[in-house]
Amino acid sequence: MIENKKMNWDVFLQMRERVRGQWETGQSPDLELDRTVMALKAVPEHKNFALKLRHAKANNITMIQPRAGVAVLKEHIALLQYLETKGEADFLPSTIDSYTRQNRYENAKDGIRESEKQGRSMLNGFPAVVYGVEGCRQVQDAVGVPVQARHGTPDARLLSEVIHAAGWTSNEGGGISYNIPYAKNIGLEDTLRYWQYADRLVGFYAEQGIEINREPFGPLTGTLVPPSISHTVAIIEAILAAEQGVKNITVGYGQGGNILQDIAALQTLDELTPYYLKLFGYQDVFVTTVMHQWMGGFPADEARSMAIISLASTVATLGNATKMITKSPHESQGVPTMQANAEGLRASKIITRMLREQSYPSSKELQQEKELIKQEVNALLYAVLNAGKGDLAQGVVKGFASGVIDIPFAPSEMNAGKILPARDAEGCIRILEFGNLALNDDIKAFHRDKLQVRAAQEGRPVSFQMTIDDVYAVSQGRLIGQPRRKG
Amino acid sequence: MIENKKMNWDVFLQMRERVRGQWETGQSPDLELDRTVMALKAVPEHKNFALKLRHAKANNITMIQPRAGVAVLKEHIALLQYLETKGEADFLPSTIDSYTRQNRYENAKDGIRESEKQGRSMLNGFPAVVYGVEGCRQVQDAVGVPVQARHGTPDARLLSEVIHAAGWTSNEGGGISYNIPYAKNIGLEDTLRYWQYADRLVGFYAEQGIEINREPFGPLTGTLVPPSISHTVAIIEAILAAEQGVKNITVGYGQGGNILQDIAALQTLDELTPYYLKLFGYQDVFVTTVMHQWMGGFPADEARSMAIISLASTVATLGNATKMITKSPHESQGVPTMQANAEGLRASKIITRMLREQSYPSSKELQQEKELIKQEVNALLYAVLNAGKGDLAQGVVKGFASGVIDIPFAPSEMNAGKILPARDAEGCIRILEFGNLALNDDIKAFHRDKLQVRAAQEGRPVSFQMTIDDVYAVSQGRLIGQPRRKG
Amino acid sequence: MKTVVIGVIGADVHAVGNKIIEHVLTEHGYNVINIGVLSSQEDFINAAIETDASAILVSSLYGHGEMDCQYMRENCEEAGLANIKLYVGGNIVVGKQDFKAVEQRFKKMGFDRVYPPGISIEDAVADLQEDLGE
Amino acid sequence: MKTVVIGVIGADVHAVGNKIIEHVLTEHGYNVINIGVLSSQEDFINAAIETDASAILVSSLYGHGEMDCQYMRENCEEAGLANIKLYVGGNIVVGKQDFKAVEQRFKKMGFDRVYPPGISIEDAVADLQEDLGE
Ligand code: B12
Ligand code: B12
Repeated sequence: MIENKKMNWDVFLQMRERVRGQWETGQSPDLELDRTVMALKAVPEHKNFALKLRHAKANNITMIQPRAGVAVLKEHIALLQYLETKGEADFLPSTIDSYTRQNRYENAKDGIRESEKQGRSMLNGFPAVVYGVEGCRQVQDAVGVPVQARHGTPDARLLSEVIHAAGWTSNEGGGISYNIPYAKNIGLEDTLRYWQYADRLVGFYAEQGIEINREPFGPLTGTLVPPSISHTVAIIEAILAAEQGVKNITVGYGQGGNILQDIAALQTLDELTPYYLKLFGYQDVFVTTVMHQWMGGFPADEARSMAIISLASTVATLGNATKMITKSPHESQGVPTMQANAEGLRASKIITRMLREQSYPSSKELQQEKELIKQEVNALLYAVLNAGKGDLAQGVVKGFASGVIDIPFAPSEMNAGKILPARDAEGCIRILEFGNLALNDDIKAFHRDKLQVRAAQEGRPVSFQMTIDDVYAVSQGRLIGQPRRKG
Repeated sequence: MIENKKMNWDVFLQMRERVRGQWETGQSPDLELDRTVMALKAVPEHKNFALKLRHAKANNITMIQPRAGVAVLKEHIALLQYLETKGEADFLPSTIDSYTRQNRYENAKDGIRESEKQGRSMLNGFPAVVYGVEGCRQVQDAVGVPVQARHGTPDARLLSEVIHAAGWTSNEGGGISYNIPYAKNIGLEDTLRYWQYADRLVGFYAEQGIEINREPFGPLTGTLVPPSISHTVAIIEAILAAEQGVKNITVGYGQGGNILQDIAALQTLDELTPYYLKLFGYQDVFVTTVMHQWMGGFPADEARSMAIISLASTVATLGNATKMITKSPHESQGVPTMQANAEGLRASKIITRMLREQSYPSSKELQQEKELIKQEVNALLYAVLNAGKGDLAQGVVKGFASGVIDIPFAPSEMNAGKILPARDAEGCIRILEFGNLALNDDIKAFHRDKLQVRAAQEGRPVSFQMTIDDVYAVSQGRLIGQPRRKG
Repeated sequence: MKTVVIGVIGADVHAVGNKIIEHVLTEHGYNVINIGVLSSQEDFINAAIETDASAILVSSLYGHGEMDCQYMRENCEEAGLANIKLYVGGNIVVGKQDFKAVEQRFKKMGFDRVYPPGISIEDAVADLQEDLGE
Repeated sequence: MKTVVIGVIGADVHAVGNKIIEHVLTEHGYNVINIGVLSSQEDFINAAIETDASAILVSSLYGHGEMDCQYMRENCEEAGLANIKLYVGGNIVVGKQDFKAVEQRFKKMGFDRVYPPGISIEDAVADLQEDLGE
């Protein structure tokens, strides 16, 4: 039975043997722990993700990071170098391909071969495990800023081993956030354990004096996720990571679209995460926030997409996010060219620079929205903990099963999938159908009232059709979905 | 001696004869007033600028309008049609070329010929007077939204006659705003009189039941203009126009860069203009606001330019501007292609749509900034009126001469040119050198303190170098100019 | 009532469009068999056989569609689904590519209809009606 | 101390760059004669003659530069300014054009140095020093 307990080192080491056996590159002597520690200690400060985040937060700067990854190593390096020089990326990613995410390394290997043959990437990301420590180290050495693995991998144990051994000082993911949006029928017990492993590894390095950053994936399904739900997941994953010894955590949030709600979300995320970490007994965890530029469907038009990217940058900067994950004008079309990717970065960067000294003043409305989010997070966290009879990891398994915590539009069968979100008349994301979500009646009434106002304005009932309209809205150039005209 | 007095109709008619004689197209029988009234009455409601603005304000929508104009009529029409269909422009302009602005119609005619020969526009705008009522009517008939003349013409009397006769229902400009930033040694007495004429014409049409919009040019030199200064000019021009019988006025403001100051500026402009109009006895003037996207130097990079365009759109929409003048990603390079122009429009449009239902909440900081602007405008207006011994038009002439009202970076010798602006530590535009500007000591001290904070942060004295750095800053991707490194 | 099988092929987990397609096609009167995300060709084919479906609508969003869809027509025929309509849509290749070329590649693979990004399911209902009869 | 004439040619009123050019060149030790905006070729030439200037820096921002600068070299020579350096910069043509071609057109007209948009005056000081001596 899964528990929120620091993994015993011997158990870890035993598991590690099996993990290294999952694929040929796991056998590399570069994965011996004495070597990996040496490799990580050799990473210069400016290429350490965790330390650069500390610097950014101290100076109140919003840093930018793209998504990027292609099948062939040489191309991947060229891509990252381009994004660093022409896109002014503060942090670099290596977005991992979907076969690797599903541990289908053989498929990934085929994908590399096919890509080399066709002269274009047939994979939607960089197959880090297939390239192994050696390949990933080439990536690390080729660039001047910290590198992170970004993926969506339920079982990222081998991947985590490989990337850290290569000197990559950050890893995205978590037992919930890389399961519910990214899998169909993998149990939460399993993914929680896989991610305890990844966190324990980072905790081990922390014991060796090496600070590595971990980032729960904030946006979840990227589709109309109410802030309190993604916050709850982020905080839970932060706590689970802290238990394994992680000291540097970035919690995330996907831009919702209503500026005030987004600022309230970013501020509460930054306030609640350290608060709960301390409450659960983890005193010395350094917390930063990351905002993801709009994670739902983008418009096909590049000019419109650039506008959304810039709006997102405005929100992230005013909301004091420490980091922002950028999109590109090709978002609705496909994996961007390096040029399009850099365009998104440059647009983002100028906004973060121009607004660096500015802030979003406090107001009654902002305080109310923050208060609402805090109450909701508190209720959800309490319900999860309660479901686990005091154990958070157990609570996650039981809580998702019963639906006291529930994520909209998720593919996973572990998720109740009963709640439905929709926008209110100002574009804030509210909840229309609660399923078994652990919110009290006052809060539910608040959501319903808000949606009722919109429904009245639009002369239609509150219904799933609203949700659908909202899912399409941004790609059609609106925030709030319009009722379709008849005929 | 110029006075703020409604022009006597006979005086107007006499002047009109001379104006029509300025150039051959002035002789057209289409300029007989009975014909022009008929032509304007035939303009359908949806193509009437003034009425569409009323509709926008009632529905709290921020409408968008580009700048656009080329030398050859056929190309100009194609351009406007493209911006309407591919750019979703709510209003269309015809930006007038610089020769026409200086009444150098012969040069403009040469420019058309040369453009036809070279197959590209050699003029930076549309030479409306050379094409006359007939040509302008073709423009009006070719598009589905209202058309406005946008220029920078100190003496736009003939131009105004021609465009209104052709059914264009809005005209930009004013005796101050189309002199000080647009001329070197034309007297304010003259330009005030020229614009009294243009306003009187619109006032005449109002008497015939035809509502025509007038828009003082808000941004002035577009370069670090403190809001209170451009507001004062806008309000004065609104009053002068109202005296001549204008009933539908759009006052303008150029985005400054600090969001809070910009919102404060837009709100105060919308509050103060009707307030002063009523105070001066004009009860039935309908007022709207227009925000100009960043009017200073743009970055060379198109992605960065798109970001600024989007940021501007965010501010205009949250600030409830009724209209926004858009820029293009080619801004720093030259007059945009129609494609680039439409890109700017589409980016602008999606932001105005996405944020339509949102607002910028009130806060202590916002109220303070608004209060400051109001106090300053009040002081400046009072000083101008006082300089004219109670006559506003006289006051303008005397006030600019003495420098109690003063515009930074203006080419005109009528302007004292003594004040220097610079940004404070948050990026708000403040005043560093006051010259003779009619602000009291408390206000001056406030500005100086604000600049001192920045100076201290940057470890340098408050100086003109700061102003220069600020002039360059946005084109270099910052809002606040950085001290150059030595060497 | 015509039966159609929908799902998302390969290692692809994009679930949003899939849920909406189910809703919209059901509203338009189809009997929708939704096999969900992470579905293999076999899953599609088995579902089509079991339910005697008239069409299979393959979604692929994540970019590996070209590899995941290889030999799907052949596999259908082998399984005895001789006349079934095969549609594919979403973001079916990696990156922004010339759609005409992409369409050809997928038609060569035996797909009857191929949709570019940005097409929503509502836009395809007319095609379905034409191909399957109202 | 070398004397240079600066100004903005034609019907052009863009004053900001002009004011900054005056300030920066003065700081770099030049005797700057600024004839301001809305200046004709004659204004430039007369100022250069009167002050025995070594160079004329023409600014044109508004797009009509190509027409306003025609025959400027010939007019200088006619007025007896045989060896004067002629620079032009700003946004000297209408629209975003290939700069190489633009440069050639202006060089053909007799300009010694031609600057694209986005060059600030600081970037040109080295050229001045080279052409006029420190
Ligand atoms: C939301 C989203 C996610 C969410 C998905 C959550 C979930 N589980 O559903 C998350 C964040 C988890 C995610 C993950 C990834 N994503 Co994603 N994602 C998106 C995004 C932004 C929106 C997709 C969406 O929901 N749209 C709204 C729905 C309603 O529209 P739709 O999906 O397009 O479906 C409609 C139509 O396409 C059409 N349609 C679909 N199928 C079919 C079939 C037929 C026959 C017909 C007629 C019509 C049709 O009808 C549907 C309803 O109208 C898109 C980009 C975009 N479109 O803006 C990228 C995008 C699809 N993702 C992409 C990628 C690469 C990934 C990742 C690999 C990596 C990453 N970027 O992190 C992982 C993949 C994980 C995996 N193994 O699959 C790429 C695919 C690239 C490509 N093809 O070249 C895209 C295009 C983004 C990009 N430009 O890079 N993603
Ligand atoms: C501010 C501005 C205005 C203000 C000017 C106020 C004033 N009186 O000064 C206002 C609003 C009044 C205005 C009006 C117009 N403008 Co204007 N304006 C600008 C803008 C946004 C910034 C110019 C600026 O001040 N830059 C800051 C200074 C410091 O830089 P700078 O002027 O480029 O000068 C530096 C360098 O170019 C260089 N430099 C300049 N000259 C020279 C010469 C030499 C020899 C050298 C070495 C270097 C050098 O050094 C300078 C200092 O570093 C530019 C676009 C841009 N750059 O983003 C358009 C722009 C110059 N304007 C333009 C136009 C068309 C107009 C108008 C005709 C119409 C309109 N759009 O409304 C009118 C013209 C009126 C007239 N008769 O001249 C166009 C010109 C188009 C073209 N060339 O194809 C531009 C490029 C905008 C555009 N893309 O359409 N404008």
